[in-house]
Amino acid sequence: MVDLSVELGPLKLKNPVLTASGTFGYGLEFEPFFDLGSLGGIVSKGLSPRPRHGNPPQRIAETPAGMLNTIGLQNVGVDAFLSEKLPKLEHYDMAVLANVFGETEAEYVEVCKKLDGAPGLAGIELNVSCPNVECGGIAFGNDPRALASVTAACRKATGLPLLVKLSPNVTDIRETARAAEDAGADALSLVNTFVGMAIDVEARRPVLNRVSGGLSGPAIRPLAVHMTWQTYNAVKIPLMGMGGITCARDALEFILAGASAVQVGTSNFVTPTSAADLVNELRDYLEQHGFESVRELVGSLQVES
Amino acid sequence: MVDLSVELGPLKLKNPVLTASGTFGYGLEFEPFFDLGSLGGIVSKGLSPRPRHGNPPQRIAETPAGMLNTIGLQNVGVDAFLSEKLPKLEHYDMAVLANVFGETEAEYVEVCKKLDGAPGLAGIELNVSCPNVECGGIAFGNDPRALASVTAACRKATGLPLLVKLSPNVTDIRETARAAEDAGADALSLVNTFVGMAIDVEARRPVLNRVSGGLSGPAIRPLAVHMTWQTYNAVKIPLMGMGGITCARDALEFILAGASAVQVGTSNFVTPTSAADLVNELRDYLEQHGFESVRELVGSLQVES
Amino acid sequence: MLDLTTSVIRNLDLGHGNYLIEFGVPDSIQQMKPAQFFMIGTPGSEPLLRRPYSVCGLNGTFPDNQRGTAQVLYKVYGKGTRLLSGLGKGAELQVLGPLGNGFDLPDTGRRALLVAGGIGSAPFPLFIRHLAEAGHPAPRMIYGARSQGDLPLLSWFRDSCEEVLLTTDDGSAGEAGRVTQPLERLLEQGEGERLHLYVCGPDPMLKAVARLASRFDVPCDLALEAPMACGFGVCLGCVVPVHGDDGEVRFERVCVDGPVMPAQRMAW
Amino acid sequence: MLDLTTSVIRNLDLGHGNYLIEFGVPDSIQQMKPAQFFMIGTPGSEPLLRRPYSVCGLNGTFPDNQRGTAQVLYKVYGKGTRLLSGLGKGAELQVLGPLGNGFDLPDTGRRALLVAGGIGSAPFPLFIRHLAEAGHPAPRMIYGARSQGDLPLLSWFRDSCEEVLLTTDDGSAGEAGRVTQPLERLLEQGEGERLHLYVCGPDPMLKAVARLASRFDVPCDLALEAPMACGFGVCLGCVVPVHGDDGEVRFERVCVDGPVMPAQRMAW
Ligand SMILES: Cc1cc2nc3c(=O)[nH]c(=O)nc-3n(C[C@H](O)[C@H](O)[C@H](O)COP(=O)(O)OP(=O)(O)OC[C@H]3O[C@@H](n4cnc5c(N)ncnc54)[C@H](O)[C@@H]3O)c2cc1C
Ligand SMILES: Cc1cc2nc3c(=O)[nH]c(=O)nc-3n(C[C@H](O)[C@H](O)[C@H](O)COP(=O)(O)OP(=O)(O)OC[C@H]3O[C@@H](n4cnc5c(N)ncnc54)[C@H](O)[C@@H]3O)c2cc1C
Ligand SMILES: Cc1cc2nc3c(=O)[nH]c(=O)nc-3n(C[C@H](O)[C@H](O)[C@H](O)COP(=O)(O)O)c2cc1C
Ligand SMILES: Cc1cc2nc3c(=O)[nH]c(=O)nc-3n(C[C@H](O)[C@H](O)[C@H](O)COP(=O)(O)O)c2cc1C
Ligand code: FES
Ligand code: FES
Repeated sequence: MVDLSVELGPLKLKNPVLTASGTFGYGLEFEPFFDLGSLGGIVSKGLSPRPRHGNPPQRIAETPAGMLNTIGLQNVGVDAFLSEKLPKLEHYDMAVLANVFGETEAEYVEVCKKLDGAPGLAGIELNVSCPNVECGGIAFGNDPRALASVTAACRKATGLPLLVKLSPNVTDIRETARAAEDAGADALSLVNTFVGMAIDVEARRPVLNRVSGGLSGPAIRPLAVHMTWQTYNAVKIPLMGMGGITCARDALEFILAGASAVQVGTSNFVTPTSAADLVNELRDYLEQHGFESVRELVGSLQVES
Repeated sequence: MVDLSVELGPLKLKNPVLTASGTFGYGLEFEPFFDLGSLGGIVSKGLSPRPRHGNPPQRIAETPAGMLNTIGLQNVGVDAFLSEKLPKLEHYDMAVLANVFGETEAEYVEVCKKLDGAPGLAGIELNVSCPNVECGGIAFGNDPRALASVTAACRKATGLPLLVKLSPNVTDIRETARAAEDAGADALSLVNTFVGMAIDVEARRPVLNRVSGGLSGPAIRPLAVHMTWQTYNAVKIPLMGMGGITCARDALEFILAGASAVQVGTSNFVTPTSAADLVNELRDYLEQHGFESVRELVGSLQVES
Repeated sequence: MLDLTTSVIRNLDLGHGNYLIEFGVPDSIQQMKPAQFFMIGTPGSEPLLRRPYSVCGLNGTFPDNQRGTAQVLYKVYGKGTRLLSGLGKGAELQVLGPLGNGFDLPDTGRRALLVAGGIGSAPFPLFIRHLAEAGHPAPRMIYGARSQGDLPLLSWFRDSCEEVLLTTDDGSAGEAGRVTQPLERLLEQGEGERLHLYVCGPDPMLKAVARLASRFDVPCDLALEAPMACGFGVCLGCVVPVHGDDGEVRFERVCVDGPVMPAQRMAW
Repeated sequence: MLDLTTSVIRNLDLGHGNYLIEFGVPDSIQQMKPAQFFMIGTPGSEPLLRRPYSVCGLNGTFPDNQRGTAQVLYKVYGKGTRLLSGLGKGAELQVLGPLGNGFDLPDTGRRALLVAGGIGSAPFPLFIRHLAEAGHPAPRMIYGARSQGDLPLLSWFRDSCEEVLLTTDDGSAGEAGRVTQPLERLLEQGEGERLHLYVCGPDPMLKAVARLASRFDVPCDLALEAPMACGFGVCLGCVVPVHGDDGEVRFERVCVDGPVMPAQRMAW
């Protein structure tokens, strides 16, 4: 029997397959499709201090091998998450991570404090791809200093394993990765969506109400794998990789490049069972290739020098 | 009859469709497929002071709706371009642009000086996505100061229309765009390829010999369109848009977002006639929608405020 | 909700880009309500997302269909429908369903009036069967489209409805103009008191019909369309603004809170 | 060089993932040389790039093929070949060709010895016909593969060659082992003086055969494979290192400078 368990610092997972924030609801929506307990974990939709309605439609657009979204961080708010969603997930043997965002550093801290010590919560993932309203609207995650500051503040606010989810819209992701590491992150998630845009050439208008949106799906995989490899070679803390993963082969690209675990995002929409299928495919790969543990593969890419 | 002609500062084009550097050889390779004179112009493979062998194979990898390449700027060198390639293109009624790169600022200047005044050459496009060997290897195009410096130096070296081709691997493309504008560029081309990576999970090695490569093709189109729109709203000089264009609808996304002309890249490999087809499709679109000139469409995207 | 791999039984070309595709489904799917829908994917990785299609027929909806099958009526617009139209017998389909809420029967004292715009007629065959099974009289239908060829299944509807009033933009069949013309006449004649409108078609049509329904105070259910990534409520991509019970406007998901929504809830 | 839209005439399943696909081509294509190739694309936008396939047969290569057609022998590996295998009669193909240089006939005094690894036998039917038309005797062939099922067109080759020596990795057909075993024996018997080797198959096989050819000083042409984006010389993606005439190693393009290259030029 192969060993699929992995550790990302203080976060222990029974297998390295999670579902990405915003693509798996609060988990419960997938109960008709498979046993959630077969996953390593799930990451909640991004949580803010208060519920949010999100952006007006049109919110999504398909692009070649990808999709754009401007959901606008619609969510039930951290209180409803704690009272209504989290308790229903407790009996599943898997890790529940809460994805957190805010428009100010204080909002991040507020949500982290509320989540701290919540029964059944395995950790917190900070979504730093949000515009920082106090700081001219540039995303927290695109500015190493703002990123370090919000990470350090959340680090103080919670004893839970703390992951920082990096934005890919930067010149050198190693800088923001190091900033988050130095500020106390236990692990890094990467990557969030790339900023993109689609135009309806008949109407001569943007397809999305908010003009631009976040690109996800297979199209971005080569970019995300590269950033994972760069980051793996730049920091010491463990990584959670994502971006266009649809099957074990895709996931293995991230694992070989240095990710200790992976998240499945957009693929959940297309094939609701993809994350669960991936766990089985990964097991098969390890067995067929004679590996005892998936940990042997993490960062094991062979590069001639 | 609709008017397809456009002007990018001093560069006048009979229509807005060009072929992108590195994807169209030196033009002659496409003579079997269509009349090169049907294009607005072509951009040569990147030219260096001396011929270059390029990188060892494997040089390309397919990815979802895209491809990675590490051709490594293999080229015949500027002298052979001037003596062997350019003269054969002279009798075509279209603009020939020379794409130029170097490892040092001096190399850029050297090539620009040689090209200056060459009969039949319509302009120069600087490929600034090359590692700057004097400056720690970070690409010229990812550092606004290095970019401004190389642009200003080339500006002095040639009286030809000077385009700077921006790298998309930056946090905010408006900064490099403004740097190039301020340093004297007549127009901007955008975008070059995104850095990506593919892994062979059976061999557990990178697919590409040089580990990472440049991602091109339809996968990047939403990202490139967004950068075109951002740049259009940040600079006054005209833009040449590209990234994943395969047909008139794709080209129109760039034009509506602010590009005065477009370049067709990877699509030339898949459908050798795509650039020529695009000219016809664009004419059809204008006729069907009752536009007299393609210039009416440039940047005409309607965005609610 | 099932995610099933099934195969095409037949894919009838009805002309003018309209097709009726039939595929095998298990018994549980036979319980589907009209205007519920499937997310259907074709083999291969392009397009990335599955596409939503209403259930058009099930066992017995159409006289010649096979037991254990479902039918979907579709029109070729882009990548997804073009691929679908190319599939022959035996081709594999990925089908997720049943999805959404579906049409309810009209209250006693009211008769269903179906209003369809072009391919928007897709959910009505199953609905017509449901009405018959529940002992309701055959409904009337107002069926509009751009042109004669854009009225798929017209002769079936003529056979199955009490009456079908036609409109076409170009006058090539029925009255020249929009579905709202005959509808407005009916309502002005005071028929509204005995009617329940069921509407499916392009957005501008839904809006125009909804305005009439509100003016004449007729119950009106709309089968909405929206771009969808998942179809089962998790992507939050398919929302429309609606009036909440508290009077505030909020976003609801067409895929799980719809696709059928009472016209008066819409906050367009 | 033509970029033609044509359609599938038939797509024969030869078992074990091997197929022979036939499509219509104009007369000019009938001039193709063996080991020249096509870039073939299937409808739809996935996969992005076309795939290279050797011409396997033309008018008259196979007894039952139709006039004005070409045949390609292929094995299902990934996306592109899987899509190809799903195409039926009438399906559209995008075919660019003829591409590359192709095999030349052996010099007088030498006989062709064909060495094929699995699906690497694809260019040999047309070559065998060319040899016959030029009055050369039927060639000998060494045909190796992993297993019995991976020897497509074997009975055709048996009918058309003087002799076919088989090897399989698992011993399920012919000698257990690699093609280099019977080849080495032949060369050790001094046959090399009268032979010209034509080789097509996976890279490790090409390298092993090239080493033997060099050791015994036999002329040896390799039909190379490389990942290709364009197939007509512009992307520079398909290069291999070769010894230039000046002795220096440089990169040449498999698609236009090959796919056939003399073994001794390779700088692997
Ligand atoms: C709940 C629901 C049920 C549906 N039921 C059916 C059904 O039973 N039969 C059916 O044919 N369709 C139905 N649709 C619409 C159907 O999903 C779309 O037509 C389909 O997604 C088009 O996919 P495509 O890949 O062919 O087009 P795309 O490539 O996605 O789009 C191509 C172009 O066509 C436009 N377009 C796409 N769909 C439409 C449309 N419906 N009307 C006008 N323009 C459009 C797009 O904006 C785009 O410009 C339903 C939609 C929903 C939300
Ligand atoms: C000049 C030339 C002529 C060719 N002629 C033929 C021919 O006549 N018949 C034929 O079947 N093939 C031929 N090939 C190979 C053929 O192009 C590939 O098999 C094809 O590109 C595979 O495409 P795919 O999309 O199915 O696989 P991909 O999705 O591109 O690859 C899937 C996986 O299979 C591996 N793979 C792909 N091709 C091969 C291969 N040939 N051997 C081993 N592993 C492989 C890839 O590395 C990848 O891991 C030729 C190649 C060249 C360069
Ligand atoms: C519809 C949608 C909503 C998302 N919402 C969030 C979110 O709330 N918080 C977050 O950190 N990331 C969010 N993401 C980003 C994903 O978690 C993930 O980082 C990204 O989609 C890349 O992975 P993929 O290509 O597998 O989808 C969202 C993505 C999509 C497609
Ligand atoms: C094989 C290949 C080689 C390229 N070589 C160059 C080059 O020499 N100089 C340059 O500026 N851009 C080069 N590019 C980038 C293209 O010109 C273009 O910017 C990019 O491919 C995006 O456009 P596309 O998606 O249409 O291909 C190359 C791209 C490819 C695919
Ligand atoms: S389509 Fe995903 S929530 Fe409705
Ligand atoms: S495949 Fe493009 S140069 Fe050979």
